[in-house]
Order: sequence, then C-alpha cells, then structure tokens
Amino acid sequence: MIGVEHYVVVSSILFVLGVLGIFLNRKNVIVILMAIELILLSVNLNLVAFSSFLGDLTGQVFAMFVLTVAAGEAAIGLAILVIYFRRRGTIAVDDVNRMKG
Amino acid sequence: MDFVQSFRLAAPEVLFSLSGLILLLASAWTRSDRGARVITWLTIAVLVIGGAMIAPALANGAAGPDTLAFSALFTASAFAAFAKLLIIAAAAASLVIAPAYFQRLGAYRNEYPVLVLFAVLGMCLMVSSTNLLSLYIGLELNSLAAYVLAAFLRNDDRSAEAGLKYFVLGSLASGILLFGISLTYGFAGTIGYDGIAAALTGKISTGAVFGLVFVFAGLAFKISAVPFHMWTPDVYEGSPTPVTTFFASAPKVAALALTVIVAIEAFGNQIAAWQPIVVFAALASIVIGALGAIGQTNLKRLLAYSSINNVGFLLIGLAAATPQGVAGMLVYLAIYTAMTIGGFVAVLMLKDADGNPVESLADIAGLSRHRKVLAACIAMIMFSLAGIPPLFGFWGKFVVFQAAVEAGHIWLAAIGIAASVIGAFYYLKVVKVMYFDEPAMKAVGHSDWMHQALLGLCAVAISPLGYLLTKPLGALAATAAGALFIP
Amino acid sequence: MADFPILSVMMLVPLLAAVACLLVEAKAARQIALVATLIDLALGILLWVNYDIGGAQWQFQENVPLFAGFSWALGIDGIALMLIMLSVFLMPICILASAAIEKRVGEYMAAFLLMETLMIGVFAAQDLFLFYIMFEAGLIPMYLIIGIWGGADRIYASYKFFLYTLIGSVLMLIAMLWMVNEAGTTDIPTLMEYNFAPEVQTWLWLAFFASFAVKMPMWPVHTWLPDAHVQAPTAGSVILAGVLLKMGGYGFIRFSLPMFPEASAQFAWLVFALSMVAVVYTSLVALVQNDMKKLIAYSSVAHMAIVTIGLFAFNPQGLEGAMVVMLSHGLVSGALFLCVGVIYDRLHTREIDRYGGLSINMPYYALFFMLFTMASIGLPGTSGFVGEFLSLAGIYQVSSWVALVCTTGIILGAAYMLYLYRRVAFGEQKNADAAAMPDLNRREWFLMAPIAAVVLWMGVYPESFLAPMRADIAVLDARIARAKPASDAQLTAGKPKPATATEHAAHGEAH
Amino acid sequence: MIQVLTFYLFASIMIAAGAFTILARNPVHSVLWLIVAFFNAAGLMVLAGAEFIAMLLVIVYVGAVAVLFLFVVMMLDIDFAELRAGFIKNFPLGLAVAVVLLAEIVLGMGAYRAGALELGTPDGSGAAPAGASNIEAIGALLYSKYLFLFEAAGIILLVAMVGAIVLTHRQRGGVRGQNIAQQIARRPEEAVVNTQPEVGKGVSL
Amino acid sequence: MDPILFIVFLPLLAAIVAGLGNRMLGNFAAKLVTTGALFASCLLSWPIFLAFMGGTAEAHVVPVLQWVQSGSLSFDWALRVDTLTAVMLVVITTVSALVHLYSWGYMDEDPDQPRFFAYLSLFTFAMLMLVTADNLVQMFFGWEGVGLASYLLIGFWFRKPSASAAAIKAFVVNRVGDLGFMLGIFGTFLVFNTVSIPEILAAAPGMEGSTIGFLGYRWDTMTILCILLFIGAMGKSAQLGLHTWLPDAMEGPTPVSALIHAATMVTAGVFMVCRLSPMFEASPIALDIVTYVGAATCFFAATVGLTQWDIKRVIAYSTCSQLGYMFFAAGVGAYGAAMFHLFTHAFFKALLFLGAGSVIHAMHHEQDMRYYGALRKHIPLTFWAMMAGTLAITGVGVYWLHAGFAGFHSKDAILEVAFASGKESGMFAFWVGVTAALMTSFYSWRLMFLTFFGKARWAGSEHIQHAVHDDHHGHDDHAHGHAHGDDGTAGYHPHESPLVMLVPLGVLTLGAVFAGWVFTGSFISSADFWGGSIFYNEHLMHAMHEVPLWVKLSATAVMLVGLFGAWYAYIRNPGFPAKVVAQIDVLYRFVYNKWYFDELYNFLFVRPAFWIGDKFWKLGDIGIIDRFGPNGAAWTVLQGTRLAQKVQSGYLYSYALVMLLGLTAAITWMMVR
Repeated sequence: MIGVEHYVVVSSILFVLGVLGIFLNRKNVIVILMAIELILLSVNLNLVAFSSFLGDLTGQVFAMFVLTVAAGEAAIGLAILVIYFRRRGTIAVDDVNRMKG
Repeated sequence: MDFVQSFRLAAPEVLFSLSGLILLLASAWTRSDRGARVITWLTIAVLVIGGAMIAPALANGAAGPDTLAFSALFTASAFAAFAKLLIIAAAAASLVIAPAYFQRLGAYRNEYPVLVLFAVLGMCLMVSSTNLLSLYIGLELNSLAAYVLAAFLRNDDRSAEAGLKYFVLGSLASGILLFGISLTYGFAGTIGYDGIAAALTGKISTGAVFGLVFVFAGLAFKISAVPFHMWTPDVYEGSPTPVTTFFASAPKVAALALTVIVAIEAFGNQIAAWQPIVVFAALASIVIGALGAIGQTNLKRLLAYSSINNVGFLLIGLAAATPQGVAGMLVYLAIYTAMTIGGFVAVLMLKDADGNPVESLADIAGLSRHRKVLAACIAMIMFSLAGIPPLFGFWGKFVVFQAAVEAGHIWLAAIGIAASVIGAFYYLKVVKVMYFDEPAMKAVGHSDWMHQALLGLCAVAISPLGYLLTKPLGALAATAAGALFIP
Repeated sequence: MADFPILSVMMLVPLLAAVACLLVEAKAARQIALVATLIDLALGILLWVNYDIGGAQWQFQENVPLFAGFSWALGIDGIALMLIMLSVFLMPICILASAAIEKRVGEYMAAFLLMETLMIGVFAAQDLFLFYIMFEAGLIPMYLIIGIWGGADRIYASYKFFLYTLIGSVLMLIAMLWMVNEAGTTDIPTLMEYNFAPEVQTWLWLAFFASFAVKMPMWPVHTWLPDAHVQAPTAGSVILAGVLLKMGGYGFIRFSLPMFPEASAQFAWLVFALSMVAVVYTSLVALVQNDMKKLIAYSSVAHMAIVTIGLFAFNPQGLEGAMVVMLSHGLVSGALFLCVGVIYDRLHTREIDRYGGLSINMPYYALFFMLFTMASIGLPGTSGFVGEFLSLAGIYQVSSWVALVCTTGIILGAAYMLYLYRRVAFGEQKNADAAAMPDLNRREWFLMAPIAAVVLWMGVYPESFLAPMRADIAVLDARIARAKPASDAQLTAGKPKPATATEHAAHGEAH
Repeated sequence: MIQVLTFYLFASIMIAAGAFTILARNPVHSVLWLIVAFFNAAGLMVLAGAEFIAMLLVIVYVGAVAVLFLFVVMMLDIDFAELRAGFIKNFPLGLAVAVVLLAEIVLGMGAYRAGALELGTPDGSGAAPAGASNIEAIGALLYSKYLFLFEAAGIILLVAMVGAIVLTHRQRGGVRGQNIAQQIARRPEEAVVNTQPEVGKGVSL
Repeated sequence: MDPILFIVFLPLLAAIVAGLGNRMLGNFAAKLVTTGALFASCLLSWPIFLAFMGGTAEAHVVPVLQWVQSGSLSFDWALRVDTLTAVMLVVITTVSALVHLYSWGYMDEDPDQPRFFAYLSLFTFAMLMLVTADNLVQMFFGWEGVGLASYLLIGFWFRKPSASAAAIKAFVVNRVGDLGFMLGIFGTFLVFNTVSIPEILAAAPGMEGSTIGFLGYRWDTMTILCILLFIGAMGKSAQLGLHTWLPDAMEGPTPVSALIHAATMVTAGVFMVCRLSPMFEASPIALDIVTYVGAATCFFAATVGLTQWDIKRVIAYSTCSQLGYMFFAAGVGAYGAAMFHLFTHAFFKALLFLGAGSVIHAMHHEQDMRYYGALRKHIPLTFWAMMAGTLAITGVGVYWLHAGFAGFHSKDAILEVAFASGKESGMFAFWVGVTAALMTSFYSWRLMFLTFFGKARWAGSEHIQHAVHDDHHGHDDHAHGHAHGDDGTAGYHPHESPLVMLVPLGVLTLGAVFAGWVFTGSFISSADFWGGSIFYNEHLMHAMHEVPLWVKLSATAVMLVGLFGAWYAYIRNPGFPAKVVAQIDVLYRFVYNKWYFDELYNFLFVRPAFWIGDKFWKLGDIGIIDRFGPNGAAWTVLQGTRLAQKVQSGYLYSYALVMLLGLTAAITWMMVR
C-alpha cells in the first residue's frame, strides 16, 4: 500500500528540487519563480497527504489557501519581474547585482 | 460562536479592511498630489483610530479564551495589542514622511497608503494569530504588500532590484515556512497553537522537530536573523527610504512578535529544541550585523545591518524564554522602533542643495558644523543604538540582558554584550564622520517641519528623558508578556 | 541642609549650564561654564563643610524610586566626598585652561559640563545601575572632546579610548545584572554587605576587574591612555587623568573589595603582578618618551599601579594610601598636563626637544613645574608622598617583594620626571621661539596656584583629607578582614624579652 | 496494486518534470514542464482522495498561473540565445547541501520505511462529516470555521491585484484620450483663424 | 615659643620670601633676608648646644602639627631637641650661615642670586627638619628635602648640561638609597608598629634574636631592618657603591659644595646611624656591614683622591673618604667618635671647600690644579685658611700634648677605637684607616703644593686666557700686564677674595684649629654629654685609652710620610709623579677613572634602562600589546567585515545558498544533538 511516507518522500524531493532551482540557476529569474511554484506544490502535496492520512480536512483547506496565495504571489512576482525587465532589459540572475557588500 | 462578539474583538482589523477598501475606491478617483496627501492622512487617521480601539485590550491585560474570535482563529490579547500599537505607530510614522519623498520624484500614488494599510492589516493578523493558517495568511498579506512597496519606485533600478530580491527570497522563505507548517500539521495533527503545544510534549518525533526547524527558519527570514538576513541590506538600501523606514520598524515588530507567539504558544513545550536555534541566531546576528555594518558607506545599508544587529539583541530576550525575557524584548522593540524610525527619518532629512537624497557616509562629513541639531539627533540615535547609557537604547539592551541573566543564560548575555562592542565601532564611525571630519557641505538642503517634528519626537524618546517612560513601558510589556504565558 | 538635595543640585547645575552653553555664542559659553563650575565648587565646599565626620556612614542621601527596582539613589561617604571634591575642584580649572579652544566653544563647554555632572554622579550614585549609567555615559563627552578638539591623531585615540573602556565595562554590566538578580537589590550600601558565595565571587570579581583595570588603567590594558592623553586637548587630559582614571580605583574600593572580599584576596596576586610590571615597565617606557604628554601619561599608569597595590594590601594604610595617591595624582598629573598645556599653547608642540632652558624666560612656570614634578615623584611634604608612602607601607605588610619592586618606582619616577624637567626647563635655550615665550599670565596663575596650594596642603596636613575617609576605610577594612592575606614577614620572637618589647612584637604580628 | 503503480508513475513523472523545469534552457519549456508536474501532482492528490484540491490545482495553476507565466515569458521578449547557460560557481557545494538536506529529511524522519511516521491525532474539528463528498466537506469547513481567513484571503488577492497594477500600469506619454464634450462643443469660428502675419514675425497657433 | 621653632622655620620663611619674591625683591633684599635668618638661627642654636654641653638642658620634643594618621601608623610634625640634635644644629646653622655670607661674595656676579639664596635656606630648613626628626618619616622628609635642595643647587647653573646631569644623578642615586630607607621604615613599622624613634629605640633591644621574612628568606629582624636603613644612609653619605653622585655634585657652586657636600647633608647618613644606634647595636651583623662599607669607602675614595686634578673633586673624594671614617667608627660602636669626626670635619671640610672656592674665584673659575701654582703670594689669606684646613684634615697634632688640629683629635680617636674594638671588622677598619690617612695626607698636601707652591702654570688654562683677553667681561682688574706672558702667569693677576668671603674663612679656620681640642672630651669620653641620645659604649671607651702607643702614633706617622711624599713628588722632584704613573699605567688609569664605577653603572643600569624602556615601548606596547590587543582586535574585526561583505555578494543564488546552509545546519544540529 502507499503510505504517507511515500508522499512525504516525494514532496521532500520536490521541495529540494525547488530549492535547487532557486540557487542553482543563473539563467533567468522566471525559472526561479517556477521553482517557487514547485516548492509550493510540494507543500500542497504534503498537506493533502497528511490531511488524507489524518482523516482531517484542515490540511486540504490549508492547501486551498496556499493555492490562493500562490496565485497572488505569482502575480506580484511577475509584475516585479516585468518592471525589472523594463528598467534593465534583462532578467538574467547574474545581473541582479547592483547592490551588494 | 457569537459573531457580534467576534467582530467586536476584531473591530480594528475590520476597520482597517473596510477603510482600505473605501480608500482604494476613493483613490481611484483622485489623481492629484493633493488627493494623495489627503488619502495618506486619512490612512493615518484610520491607523490612529484603530490604535485607539486596540489600546484598551493592552490596558486591561486581555488574555485567555475571552479574547478569541472567529472560531478561535483570532485573538485580541494584550500581547497582540502591544505589538499592534507598535506596528501602527511605526506605520503611521512611515506614512507621515512618505508623500514628501515620493512627490519630489513624481512617483507618489494613492495606492501607497492603502498598501501600507493592508500590510498593517496583515501584521495585525499575524500577531493575533492562534494557528498556523492565520499566521500564514497574515504573513502573506503583509509580504505581498511589502514586495510591492519595495519596488514602488518602479523607475528606479535599485528599487526594482530590491523588490525582486525581496520577492524571490521572501517566497523561498514562505516555502520553507510552509513546508515546516505542513510537517507540523502532519505530526501534531492540528494547526492550532494550543493543539500543537498539547501534541508536542516531551520527546517528539524527528518529523515534528524538522517541522519546528523549518517554521523557525521561515520566521527567521521575516525578522532578518542570521543566516536568513541576506536580503536585508539590499532591500533596505534599494527600497525608497520611507518604505525602508516602514520595513525596519513595523514588519520587524510583527515578525518578532509572531516568532515569540509561535515559540511560546505553539512550541512552548519544546523550548529545549528551539532555544539553541534562537541563541545561535541571536549571537550570529549580533556579530554579523556588526561586522557587516562596519564596512558600509551607505547610511541606509548601515542602518540595515544595524537592524540585523539589533534583532540579535532582541532574540536574546526570546532565548531567555521567560515572561521577563519577552517583556524585555517588547521594551527593547519599542525603543528600537523609536531609534530606527528616528534613524531613517534623519537619513531622509539629509538632502543636497537640489533636494536629492544624501545617503553616503562621506557626504555627511562635518555635518555637525552646519546642521547642528540634525547631527546631534543622529549622534544620539547612534549612541543609543550602540547601547551607551544614558541614552535610552541602553535600557533596551539592559532589560533583555537582565532577563537572560535571570533565566540563567549568563554566558549568552556575556557574549552578546561583549559583541556589542563591535557594534559600537560603526555607530561611533557615524558620529566621527559627522563631528570630527572636515565638512563636506553636501547635506545642506532643508527639510520640512514634519520630518523635524518626527525626528525630534524620536530623539526625545531615546534621550535620557526616555527613562521617564521605563515605568509605564515596563508595566505594559509585562502585561503583554503575561498574556502570552497563560498556561 | 538636611533636606536640601545638594548632590542632585550639584549634578543639575552643570547639566543646565551645558544646555545653556549649546544655545549661546562662544564668549557667553565660557562665562556660563566658568560660573557653573564655580557654583559647583562652592556647593562642593558646602558639602564638605557640612559633612559630618564620624557621623553616619552615608550622608546627604537622596532616594527616589524610579522604575524596575532602580532608583535615583544618591549619597556619599568620605571616600566619595573626597573624589567629588577633586572633580569640582578641577573643573573650573579645566574651563579656565581652555582659553586656547576656539572652535565650537559652546559644544566644548557643554561636553565638559556634562562630564562634571556624570563624574559627580559616578561618585554619588548609590544605585548599582545608576552608577553604571554614569560610569558609562562619561565615554560620550570624552569621546567627543578627544575627537573634536584633539590633536592630529585624535580619531584613533578617541576610538581606542571609547572601545577599550566600553569592552571592559560591558562585562561589568553582566556581573551587575547577576548580582542584582542574586541579591535582590540595586542598593550599593546593601550590596557592600551582601555575602556572595566565594565561587561566584571569582567571576563577578573578574568582570568588575575587566572594567576597572581598563579604567585605571592597569598594565597591559593601559595602551589607550597614552594615546588618549596625547591627543586630548589640555583640559581633556586634565580631567581624564584627574578624575576619569580615579573611577577605576573608586570602583575597586567601592565594589570589588567590599562586595567580593574572598575573590579580591584570591586575585590579589594578579593585581600585584600586574602592578609590579606596571611600575617598572611603564616607568621605563616613560623614560624614553619624546612627547611630554605621553611621558606623563605613562607615569600615570605607574602611579595607578601604586593605587592598586595599596587597595589590595587589605590594611588601612594601603587603602588610605591608595585614596590619597588617587587624590594626589588627580591634582598633580592634572597640573602637569596644565604645565604642558601652557607651553603647548605658546609653541604648539609637545615635543620635548623643542623646548629647553625655560627656567630662563619662564621662571615662575619653571617653579610650578618643579613643584608638580616633585609632587609627582613623591617628595615628602607634597601630596604625592603621603599616598605613596602609605600605600607602600601597606603593601609591605603583605609582601616585601611587591613592596620592593613597587618602591623602585620612586627611583624610576625620579629618573624620568627629572629627565623631562631637565630637557624642558634646564639647559640652554635651543630654540628662539621657545626662548621668546612669556612667563605665566594671570589666567595661568589662576590655574596653577590653587593646585599648588592644595598639593602642599595635602602633603603637609593630609589629615584634612584623611579624616573624612577614616571611618569608611575602617568599615571597609573590617569588611575585608576575613579575607586578609597572610603577611610574608611572619615575625618570630627571639629569646625572652622585656615586657614592653613583647607588647610591640605582638602588635607587629597583628599587622 | 494499480494504486501503487499509479502512484509511482505520477510521482516519478512529477519529479522528472520538476527537474526539467529547473534544468530546461528555454523558459517556455520550463513552463511546459511545470504544467506536466502540476498535472501529475493532481494525480497524486486524487490518489490521496483529495479530488477537489486536485481539480483546483489543475484549474488554478494550469489554467491561470502557468498561463500567466507563459504570457510573461512571451511578453518580455527575451532573447533566449543570450541567456547564459550553466550553473553558479559553487554548484557542487549547493548540490551537496541540497542532497544532504534531502537525505536528512528522508532518513531523519525514517520516511523510507513504511509505517515509520507517527502522525498526530487530529482534534476532530476538521473531520469530514460522514457521507459528505470531499468538496462538500471542504466547503462546509471553509465557509464556517475558516470564513474569517477566507475573507482575508480575498484581501490578499486584492492586494496582489492592486500591487500588480500599481507596478506595471503605465500611463503612456503621448496617448491622448478622446474628449467628446470638447469635440462637440468645437465651433468653426474657434477652429479657423485668419491672420496677416508681418514679414519675419510668424504666427502663433 | 620654643627657640627651636625659630631655628627651623626661619630659614624656610626666608627661602619662601626670597624664592617667591625673586625678581621683585631684588638681590640685596633676598640675600639679607636669608642670611639674616640663618644668622638668627645660628645664634639661637649655640645656646642650646652649650646648654647641653653644660648639662643644663633636657631632651624634649616640640610638637608642631599632626601629619599622618592611618590605622596604627601615625606620625606628626614634631621637633626633637637633644644632644645629638644640638650638635647637628650648631654644625648646620653655623656652616650654613657662614656659607650664606660667603656667597655674597662668591655669587656676586650671578644674575640669579635670590634663587640661590632661597635654595640655600631651603636646604638648611630641610636639614634642620632631618636632624630634629622625632620619627623616621619626618627624618625621611628632611632626607628628601635636602635631596631636593641638593638637586636644585647642583643644577643651579642649569644652562650647563653637565650641571643638570649631575643634579639628576645626585637625586636618582640618592633615591636608590631612599628605596632602602623607605623599605626600612616600612619594615620598622611592621615590626614595632610605630615609626616614632624613641619608641623604636626602646623596643629594639628586645628584638634581638627574632627573625622575619623578607623577599622570601628568613632574616634576623634587626639585621635586615638596619641594613635597609643603612642603604639609605649609604646613598645620602655617598658610601661605596652609591658614591658616584658626590664628585659630580661639584658642578654646583662651591659654597654649595661646602655646605651640602661636605659639612652637612652628606653626613646625614652618619647622623642617622648614630640616631638609631640602639637599633644597630641590636644587630652585630649590621654593624659589621657598616664598618666594612665605611672602611671600603674610606680606602676607595682616598685612592681616587690621589689622582684627581680638579681641586673640588679632590676635596669631594676626601669628603667621601672621611665619611668612611665616620661610618666605621659608628660600625665599631663608637658613635661619639663618629659624631665628633662629623663635627670637626664639618668645619675643616667647609673651610677647605670655601678656600678652594676662594682659589677658584681668584683663578677665574679655573678648577684644574695643573693650571695653578705659586698662588701663595697672590692670595695669602686664602692660603693660610687652606693650610689650616689641610693641617686639620691630615690630623696634625702632638700626641703627648693632647693638642692638635681638629682632625687630629677625631681621626685618631676613630683609629684607636677601631683597634680597640677587637673585632675583626674593627681591625680591618683600623688598617684601612691608617692606609687612608696616609693617602689623605698625600693628596691634601699635593693639593696645597700644586696650588700654592711651585711655579705659576696658569697660561694653560682656557679660563685664564679668556679672562685675560676678554677684558670687558667684568673680570677686568685681573689682567694688567700682558708683558709677563712667559712666566706662566699669562699676564694674569689673581686677587684675594672680598671680605665677605674671608670672614667665613676666618671663622672656620678657628673651628678647624680649635674644635677638636675644645670638644674632644665631651664628644668622645663623656656619656653625660650625650645624655642617652646615642648608644654609649662605656667599655669600648675605656678600651680605647688602653691601646698600644704605636696605634696612637700611627696616624701621625703616616701623616708625616704623606707630607714627605707629597713634598718630594711635587716640590722637590716635580717630574717624579709622571714617572711613577708611567710605571703603573694600568693601575693609575683604573684609579684615575674612579675605578670605572660610572662606566660600570652606565653599562649596567643607565643604558639598559633606556634600551629596555625603548624595547618595552616599541616592542612591548606598540609591537605586542597594541598589535595583538586593540589593533589586532580591530584587524580581526575588519577581516570579518571583509568576509561578511564578500558573502554578501549581491547574487540571489548565494543568498539562497546561505539560507539553505543555515537550514541544513539547523537540521543537522537537531539530528546529532
């Protein structure tokens, strides 16, 4: 049978992939935004799995909220990306480096 | 569940959301600078009214089940009230200084105060949260508004970059927090703080521990504690100064209060598990904050590191994990808010002859020669941040260290306070530049009375006169902390 | 008199004057500062006159609870009285000595007046944290004084001064927090009678030591002092050497000894070792200095070492001697810095070799300089001798080695001070500009003469200064008696002796 | 058995798609891989009995978010050829840390062993009423217990919307709106002016 | 009011008036005030002395002012008057008054006269405080006070580098002795719980045999205390080892040398040993040490005196040598003899110095005897005064008549008592003393012959040349005839000194001639005279009269040998010394260079002190403490800053990586804890 362990492992892998996507990437920022979506997906998977195995719907409700917020977040993120691109004409991660030190 | 009762308890939040909506509508029909000012002041008025509505809860020391509203998703406890009052004060202050700044750049928009108001609403939800879901919603409401505010000067390179960095890293932090929440939910079976506290007692499963770690990591980002602080200098530098003022004060208060709530209420039975994390974060923040600040030449960036440094001291209060510790932390928070707002207002007041902002340390050389009062205020703020008596900043450090010592963490206190000397180095540097160096005569522009009044208010608060506040402040903080520690 | 809050008033007068100085232009600021310090001096004299020798241990007490178990508690005993007198006595002189300051006079005067408030506060505080606040707050005005009105290398010096002393005192703060937590009170007199467990005393003592040793300063944490002195303006040096260093000694006598007697005894060897090194080391270093202020600064370190050994001798001679050394050093080194200042104002250099033969064109200056030089090397009849003699007499009863090594200070001290004097005042007039300098003017007479008078007074009739402290020293001596270290003398009787001699021998053993 | 097979199928495809999302050189491909991952995740959720969330995932993410991504990718008109490939210089360190993290999560919790996880015991407040479908149960919970937060979530979306508009909405310079009233009120005598310009003076319009 | 108050404080008052009045007062007034005060003191002192001599006075203490009271340590300003004090009073006030007067002439051309007279009076005050001390601390006050005055007076001509160097040397070397003195006082207080001299002396005998720890070793109590105190005496009285300052002190004006470095201050050590004689009596070892040190000094200084060319230095070494006599006299227990020699020595040595001063004055500040000669005719009065002094110091007298010059009585008594003591140290001292007496005679007569006899050798002197060729300088009347250029006079005509200088010479001549004869009975063989103010060894005094005749004659015999030797070497056969010197070149140079003490100390102490000081400063303070302390901390912090800034690279991925690292670290910590 598929236990909750399976879900946790899968979502953990997805989580780490998402994290990797954020910091292994130097090509463009959009991929980073997608990596964030992956992380949120892993969280949702976790929540749903736990909810299911606990027999408690709170997790699924939570997942719904996460989905909602994620949508809003994506909108804002992309908006910021757009204005950034307008100013700088690039979205390469390597170029997001005006401030440091 | 009495809905009326719930609305009564959450009246300030309801007020904020309704007035937010109304002001948003109003702003759609006003386009002039004058209109923007009106909306700003209306927002401030709303905040003040909200504050007035919150104050009684603090004065009464509200605590316990009576403060719960909306299916126990919300609490109007004294602790929340204390944090909210600070948040509101900080937000109002940052709004006061905003119009002048943005309008000079022609970038002010009616949505700005509304976004701040929604951010405040989010923070109120955070500090009133009773479970992980309301925590998340509040946090995200605040964060989303914050991302927008950071990038508000959309025609400015630095502002856009600040927004981008803040957004990406903030989202990552949210992801980490959420992952922790999901684990906690799974292993505790519930998302309510009291339920989690009841479930996680004694020896707990590794999964729950990981949940705890992830949750704290997510929160550490919000309070910009080391090693989750990396965004802070860049975002503080890049954001428009009024926004930075806001970031450094209100959300910090909210996040710290939230961290305290989570640590004490949800994981109150696992102090041994999170204490090392907090201790490490505290000491690392003190040291890294100080080290980072020393190399800075930009005042905003310097203040950003200073805020990291201060967070370290604040966390010492939490590390004590006692009512005294939390009370001390609240006192420090209040003082810190005054200092940091004062600091950024002072930065805002530094302008060259054309009214362009002056942010570089080199440009304020010899400031004390031509802007005596301003320089004196900055010097006071710096000494206060360094925790040198008789300035009030000392008192904040004093109470958290006192709490740490009382709780038996003498080594934590000793190391922390010794590391504060490193911090003194860069605060002194600012004073040195202003007082000892030959005048650069850059920051010659004058600022309006609003800034001056605000800076004056902050300066008076952190001056030795501030000690007059210690008694009421201490009493209120103790009340607030007491509300949190109800078994 | 009983209800008049004289200590608070003494603190308030300079504070208000400081604010006033910030608001007015230079000339008025000078006058305000002078008047305020003179008022404080008058109040100080009033304080002394009204001090009831042999009366209550703590007098002129004020206590207004403020918050969090923390109160505006002031009160003095004889020890504090003397140090307050030193402060208020030196302040008008400092103000007068600042005639050469031309930039930012108002701020300068305000900084000094603030210093005065804080100095009085340090010595009068009866609340542990009030003491700490005053103790620490003094850093700010001094930092500004060095940094703004200092010499060429003032930035480094001011930083060093500030951070060095800060790191010492923050450790003390932790210890204070622990003590208050343990004893449940912030009241200094109560804490002075509180018995901490010996094992915790060790740590508390070390924490306090960190602060006071830096402030004193003791070897090897003394290096901030020469820099600070050299760079500070004349009056800054005077107040630094005159009063600020005394805070360290005051700390030992007020905190370390009565609060942690066992730990004090336990660490006496450490203090002795550092002091012995300091006497020899810094004296030799002073010998090779080319900068007058640096030389005097190094001599201060050596003198302060005499204070520390006196304090840790655990007997009345040592304690009283240490106090008198502190008072005397406050006057004498202050006066020596004034002497440097007088010629610095004329020639703008502190380099010894630029002077020479000043006895020819500045005979009265040379006379005062000689007097203070002699007082500095402890010539009997001057204040320097009484303290040094008592301190060393005290320490001899504990350890002859320490006494021997520290007494070499009188040789080395004579060597470097007279060498300095020789190069400045004796010899041919090498430089035309130095030879053209006029003798003391009237203002400078007002700086020098009062100090000279007090130096001689203290040397000839120290009873005036010892009497107010006697009872307090006795109390302290009784308090620390239980931890008193054994003498290395261990007098053993010879063959049977006449009765009178036996009695003396018994006394000898008891001391 | 089919369930197990299905799980592994969905799971492996999802993980692979996730990996390709972050590894793809072309952002358009990334978005497409992301969509694949979402579909498979929805499948996993269905397997776990959360069909409403699964559907929501498909509708919201695939239907809205992913398309938004695609839209932005296209809109930004990025020269993909110029995007540098490759990874950051401390790639090995990052990878190692990530692997360690994963190993710790999995091994630490003992999640590799079936039945190793001891989940908590829910308080029952979120239990599905007997007989109610998944969507019904969630709806009941959402509109009663979590109504407050549901409203708050609405505000989040509002903020997101306002924020996105504030940031990206531009009042294009030079674009003039039509003023009908003015057009109608225009009279010929105002529109046409006869002038007699002096030599070298020109006319003012 | 007790006259002692006037005796002591009049000079102080005068010093203050003259010193502070300085230029306002003018030269004459300053001189008058100080000299007047001293004569008044002197006139008040003699009655006291005579009263004690006559047995009509009682020892008493005049309290002045409370000084210090700290715990059981208590001492006051008080003036003690007893026989010992009275002896010192007359010596000090008389010599001082005469020197004041003499200085009117000697210092006539100096622009800084008020200062000089103020210093002289100040010195006298300090010396009087020393001898009237009732407790050790007041004695130390006087001790240091005379040190200060000596420093000021040696450095009076402060423009001369050598003078200011000598002044510092005098002060610092004295301080070495003072270190011992101070430790002695501390030890005394520790043992007796008092610093009052009478109480200590009363208790001292009871301490015999007791032991005390000092520097980690056990010592006999009284021995260690006495040794420590004696180190003080060695410093002030220029005993071997701490003598190096005394010859250099001749940089001061000659009246100063007469007063301080011959008659009074340098004898303070002897006075102290005598004052504390009951203490020293309690420790045979300490007494032996005093004897040996005294004898060694006596011998050493005499050898050096043989070779010096500077007239004042010869007399200075002679002083040093005579102090050795006094010390070994005290060491063998004859304190009366020591005090007597102190008394007579004060007169004849002051006389010699003032005479030398007169010579120097006449020779235009030339001090090198090689450029003297044939002065007998030119300055006859000075010659006769000097002759009296020489006769006194060499101890000319006739045993069978019991008559002779001052030194005859005192020196003979010392040699006899040394022999009579029967102690090993005493015998050593006797033989050394006899040898030294021979040398004393030789160098004293050498001085006389070189200065007053033979041919004029003035031409070689730069000072004389200067005076001759520089008429307008003020010494105008010395140079008349340039024609006499080749007779060695360089045309220079020395003049006898003015009356104010000759009167003191005359008075002192009387002292040198008669002091021994008049007072020998009281000082040496009268226990009543001392009245318990010093330890009086009845037995020893008897034994002294029993010594063999050859012992009694030995001093006279060696005096004659010395006289003959000097006559042969410097009058009869002037080339002889050079030949001898050539024979014993190494030894000569060793002695001529004062046994290389200065070089040794320079090598052992002075240069290392500067070197170590420099190293401590540059290597210790700057190189180690600052480098690894504050600067090192600052450097570390700055490195940390650099690192922190490097990590803060501005790149999103590194920020994320740091977050991930933090997270992983926390997880790892949780797993392994």
